[in-house]
Amino acid sequence: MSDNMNDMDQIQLFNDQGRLLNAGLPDEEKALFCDAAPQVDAPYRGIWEKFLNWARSESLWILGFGTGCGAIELRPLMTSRYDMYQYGVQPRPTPRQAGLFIIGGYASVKTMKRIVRSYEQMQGPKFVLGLGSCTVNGGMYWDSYNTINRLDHYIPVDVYIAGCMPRPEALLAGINELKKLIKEGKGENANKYAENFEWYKRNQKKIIKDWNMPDYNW
Amino acid sequence: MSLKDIIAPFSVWKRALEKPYTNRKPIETRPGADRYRGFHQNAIDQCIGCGTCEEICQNNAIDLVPLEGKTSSHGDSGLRPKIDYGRCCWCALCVDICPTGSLGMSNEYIWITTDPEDFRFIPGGESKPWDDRAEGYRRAEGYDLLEAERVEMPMLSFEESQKSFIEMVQGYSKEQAMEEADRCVACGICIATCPAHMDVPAYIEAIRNDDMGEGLKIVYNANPLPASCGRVCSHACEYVCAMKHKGEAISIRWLKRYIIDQIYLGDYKEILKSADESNGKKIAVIGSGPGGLSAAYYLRLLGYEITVFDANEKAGGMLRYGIPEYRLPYEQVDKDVEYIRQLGVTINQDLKIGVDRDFKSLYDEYDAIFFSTGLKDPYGLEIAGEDLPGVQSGLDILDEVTKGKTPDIGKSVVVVGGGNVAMDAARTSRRYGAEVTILYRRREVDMPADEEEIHESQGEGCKLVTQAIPLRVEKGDSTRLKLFFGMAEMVDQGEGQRPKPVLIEGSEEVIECDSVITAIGQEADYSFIPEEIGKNLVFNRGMVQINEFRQTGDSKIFAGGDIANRKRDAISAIADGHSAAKGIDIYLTNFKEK
Amino acid sequence: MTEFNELSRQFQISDLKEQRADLHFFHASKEHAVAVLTSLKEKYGYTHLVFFTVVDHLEKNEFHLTYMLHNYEKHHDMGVVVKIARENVQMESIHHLWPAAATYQQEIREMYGVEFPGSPGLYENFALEGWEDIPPMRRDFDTKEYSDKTYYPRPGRESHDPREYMKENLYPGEAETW
Amino acid sequence: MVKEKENSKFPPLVDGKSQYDLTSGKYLRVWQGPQHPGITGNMSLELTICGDEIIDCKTHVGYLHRGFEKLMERRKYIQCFPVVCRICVPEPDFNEYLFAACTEELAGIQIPERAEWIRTLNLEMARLTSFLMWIGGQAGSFGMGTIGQWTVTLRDYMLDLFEELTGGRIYHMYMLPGGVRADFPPGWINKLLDTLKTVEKTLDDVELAMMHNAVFKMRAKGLGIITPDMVDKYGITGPNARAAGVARDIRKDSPYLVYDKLDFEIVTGTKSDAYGRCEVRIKEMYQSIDLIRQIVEKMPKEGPFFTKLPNVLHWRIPAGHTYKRAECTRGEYGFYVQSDGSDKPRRTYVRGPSYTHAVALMEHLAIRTNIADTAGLMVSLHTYPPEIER
Repeated sequence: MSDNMNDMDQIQLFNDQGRLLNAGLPDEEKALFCDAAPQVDAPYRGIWEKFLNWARSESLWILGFGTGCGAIELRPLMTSRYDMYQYGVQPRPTPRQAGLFIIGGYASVKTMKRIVRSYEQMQGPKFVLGLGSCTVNGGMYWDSYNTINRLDHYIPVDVYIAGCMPRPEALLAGINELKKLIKEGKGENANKYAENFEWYKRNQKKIIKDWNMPDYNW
Repeated sequence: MSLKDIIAPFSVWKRALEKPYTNRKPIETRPGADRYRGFHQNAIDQCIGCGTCEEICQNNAIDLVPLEGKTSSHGDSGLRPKIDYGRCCWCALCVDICPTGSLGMSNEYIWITTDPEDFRFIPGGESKPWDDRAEGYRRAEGYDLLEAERVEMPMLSFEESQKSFIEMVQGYSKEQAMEEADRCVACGICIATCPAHMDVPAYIEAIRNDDMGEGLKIVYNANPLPASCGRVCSHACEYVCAMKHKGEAISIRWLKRYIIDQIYLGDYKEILKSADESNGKKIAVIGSGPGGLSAAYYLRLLGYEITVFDANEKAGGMLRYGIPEYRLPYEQVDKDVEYIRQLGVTINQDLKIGVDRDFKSLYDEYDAIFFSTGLKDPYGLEIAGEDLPGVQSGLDILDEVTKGKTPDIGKSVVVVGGGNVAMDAARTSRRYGAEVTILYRRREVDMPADEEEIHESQGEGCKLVTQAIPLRVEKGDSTRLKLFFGMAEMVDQGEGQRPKPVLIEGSEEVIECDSVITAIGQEADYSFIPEEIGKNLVFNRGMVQINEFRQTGDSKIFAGGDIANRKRDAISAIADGHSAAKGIDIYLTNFKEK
Repeated sequence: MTEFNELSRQFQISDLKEQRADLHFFHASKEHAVAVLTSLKEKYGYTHLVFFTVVDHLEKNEFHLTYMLHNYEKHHDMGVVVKIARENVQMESIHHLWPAAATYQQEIREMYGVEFPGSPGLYENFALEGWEDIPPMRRDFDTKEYSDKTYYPRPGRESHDPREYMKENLYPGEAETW
Repeated sequence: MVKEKENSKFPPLVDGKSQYDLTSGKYLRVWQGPQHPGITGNMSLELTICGDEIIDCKTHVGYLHRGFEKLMERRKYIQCFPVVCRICVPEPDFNEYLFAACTEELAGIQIPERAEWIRTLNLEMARLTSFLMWIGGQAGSFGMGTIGQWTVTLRDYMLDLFEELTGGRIYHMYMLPGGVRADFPPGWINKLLDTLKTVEKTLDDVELAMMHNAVFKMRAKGLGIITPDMVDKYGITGPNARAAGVARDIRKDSPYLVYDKLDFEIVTGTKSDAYGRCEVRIKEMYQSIDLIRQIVEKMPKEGPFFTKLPNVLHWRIPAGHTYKRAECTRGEYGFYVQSDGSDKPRRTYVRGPSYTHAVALMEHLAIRTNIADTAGLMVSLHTYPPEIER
């Protein structure tokens, strides 16, 4: 987690007390938002954590945010033909209720800002599924001035699914893979985000030029 | 609002009785359609690594990488496509355009990973579950992005061609040349195979751009005899062309000829680079065939003073005296030679080294010597009666015709041999009205002559008898001679060896003819090299041994062409001349007297 | 083309070109463009603004503003091309003729930097947000270069040119082009 | 237009825009989208409300801006072909057709007759598929999730057909300059006709459950009225205009492909409100089914489907420019392609119908409607954001 970050070192995120600066907010709004950075939640011990992981994996609630073309294959999943409810998956309208964020392919800078905000608002443990080529290495829009190339530079990604677009079945297979990971206790990316918060935040701020939201939204 | 509006919605409750749409196990039960564009497959041995897939990919998803177990060889770059599924959009244009048809897509579509770096793989090179899947996207019949067939070359009909020495191949028009040039996928696989490593895709691109000057420049970078080469080159390039896997190779040779035909000799000066200032060093070139002229040209460009010595009346060597006019008109040889002469190369004709001038004096007078004297002495048949009048060598016939004499061949001719000289002699004889039979020891596929020469000779009415071994020649009754020959069978010689013809005992046949023309190969004559210098040179089965700079055992002497090169064609001799020029330059620039 | 002939008596327009029987293009001077559009709309029944966009001709240092109008009675399209120099470009707004034109003008301002004084919402973001470079649709903006330096393409890719690779492997020391 | 209420609590309108003072505390500004279940695709509305009534609306787009037009400047003509279909995700075929048609016109290529029929069939299937998706959204936005379950599943059956024909579910990449990529697979036509029967049957149920639903009628009638005089002003095309009684259909007015050989009438309505637009669209779905059947019947059964192109790796197209349009589900879809004689297009402009519908028109219609109705209004205009910002 180090490449070409030198030019970003001058961006200051914290003040002397280790609180977030929230530099993008107007002064009168600063008091309205929290200035704490995210914390790592240590897992519980033994069987209890296993039970929790089982419960988490069997009720994956998707955030209903169609960020890119991938959203089009989410819609059939919600219908009776594929019936994703049988896998314990259902869409939720708000980040507060959702645990799984499906990034539907490419993310333009403007959407990336909303993705970051929605992702941070989700409750941990939270998981991210990257759909298609675009989230891996830019995909079809590898040379576009307005889409990111690598999603894992901005938010941690649990599972990638190949395709453009991946079919609904591939999406389901991806969700099954994610369930397996969670049950094995490997779905720790919310903690990874908290641990490497500065790195992620600097990457995000490098591309999102008008940062007019709190440094950490929750 | 009516009552219907209240009741109607309830009527669809009937759907509750229908069979549910739900698929309980979608992942397992729904394979991709037969045409589904899923993950890539590549028949790795069929692929030649031409990189056309990389060229057409708009996502920059394909890299060409070396693959273990694959090495570069003629017609195969040794590279294989590696696809980045962080870029791919599954459009299958790479599958559509693949000239070899090795690339395809399976109908597999599920690939999940936690590590994004996994999504790069060499289809066919790394084992994947979908490698052997038969279903999946393939280019459909009736849809093709490349043209498999070449533009037909306008040619004289055989009835017409066998009546005169008019050039048979008439050359492309502008439209035809552009259309043919358009077929090229510009992979550059041919460059390695061309002995002179001409930049073929670049001059083909010049044709597409209709920029003949640029084309001429590119051609002359590696080949100073293009007017000749564009007609009679053995075109090794066309045998490895990527398009040959799809259909017919690009007519590389005739496209080169097209460029040269478009430009007058007088305009060459303005287009091509002129020779450097003279650097005072003198070099002797013996033989004005393609090897000698090529060395002379490139050395002259570097500023050396070149003197060429040639035993014949006119320059060009075998191009002029060994190839009949209907394949290579003399004015085309003149065009090539004339430009080299204009550049300041002195060519002394009718001067035979070892007879008119001593080799030793050249050795002492010049800074370096390049000789490329070619193979002039034909092999004999070594059968009884071969010294009867009427038995003559093919080369002599061709030589006589070039010199304007009418050869004495009579009304019926038997040509013995299967090489280009045999074909040329046969077809030349046809043009003097003789009935021609060609005898060859092996099968037709074994014939060393160019395919089109064999085809055209038959088209012009030459009869081909294969697996026929001449036994003896006798004086004929009604005709001048009688040739007895036996039939042969092909005996397998084990792997890697070509089968050998063995005479079938007792099978004897006879042809009555006026002439027997032998064309079974030639050997070199080194008698002009005096013993004291010759002892430094190493000879190996009649050939001079040389290093990569075409330098012989005597560091001052360089050699090339048929006497040093097993390929024995004009383009190899030209490449030799080019390399020798480079070698001589290095030798003279870096050489210090010990 | 009667419309063109009649208009050309009044306005500086030129270069009528028939692309199809139902599609013509002509050039109009910058000063007369809006007047031409107005009479096309009011007098000749070209009531539908199909689109309005810009083509950048960098090597001629020109922007070609292209207005496409459609006549529903005759089912005919008329493309009006206005050439203007690329520096400090300003053009009269046409939002008074078609309210929807304001959106086109907003986008053009963002993508090409052409100003339309008076057009509502001209300086608001359209597709981009926080854009700091030169307007991206201009031809002197290199999108690949920008993407490479901004969005970290995944490293570790390497490709070989077949001809170079074969040269290295098959004839490394031999004579080549001088 | 909603009638101006007496003694209105609303601020005065000037040029169709409300004059209000946010600091007065009377008004509230809320964002709907981009992360909102009531929004189509990825876009957002910035609403200023008074109570739960909207007094000002501003559309924000650009969340899906990928810079297609810029990317196509860097790509050869054949390389643009896989790119264009991504411009509109739910209905990619019109992009493919229009780009191919523009390229063919500029290059002077005539495609085989059968290819034209296959293209028409493909476009009509795309229309039906897209409408099936839309109807789910329209019903869902008024709380009728069941209909979405039916029609999106039907759409999936259509996608299965597309998959078998073209090799792709969403992005078909089938119509390329020169024709189409493949012929029908064996038995496909029968499958298509069977699926059409299923669609027709469900559509009848949709009419009962939706169009004759008292709740839907009450909410949709009078919502977002488009009057005929607004049509040219806002550049409104397609069913949105036709519902207002403006009989304009590009398939009829300037026929492309083989539409002149097909028998159909322009569907028009009497009043373009959300309900009227639904009626027109459902009629057009039946019409589309009918057209597909006609095509299957009338098309030549044999023949080439692709014309030989010059080598696409260095295909140069003579300088020139053209504009082609087609009637897609939302209205006029158009491509403007300019060639400068090189192997890459100099400029490609995509005219999506949502461009005017979702921005200027939506901003106008949303005023004085209810927050709860914005989703329904938005869907009734049938806008797809990716074609707006491209």
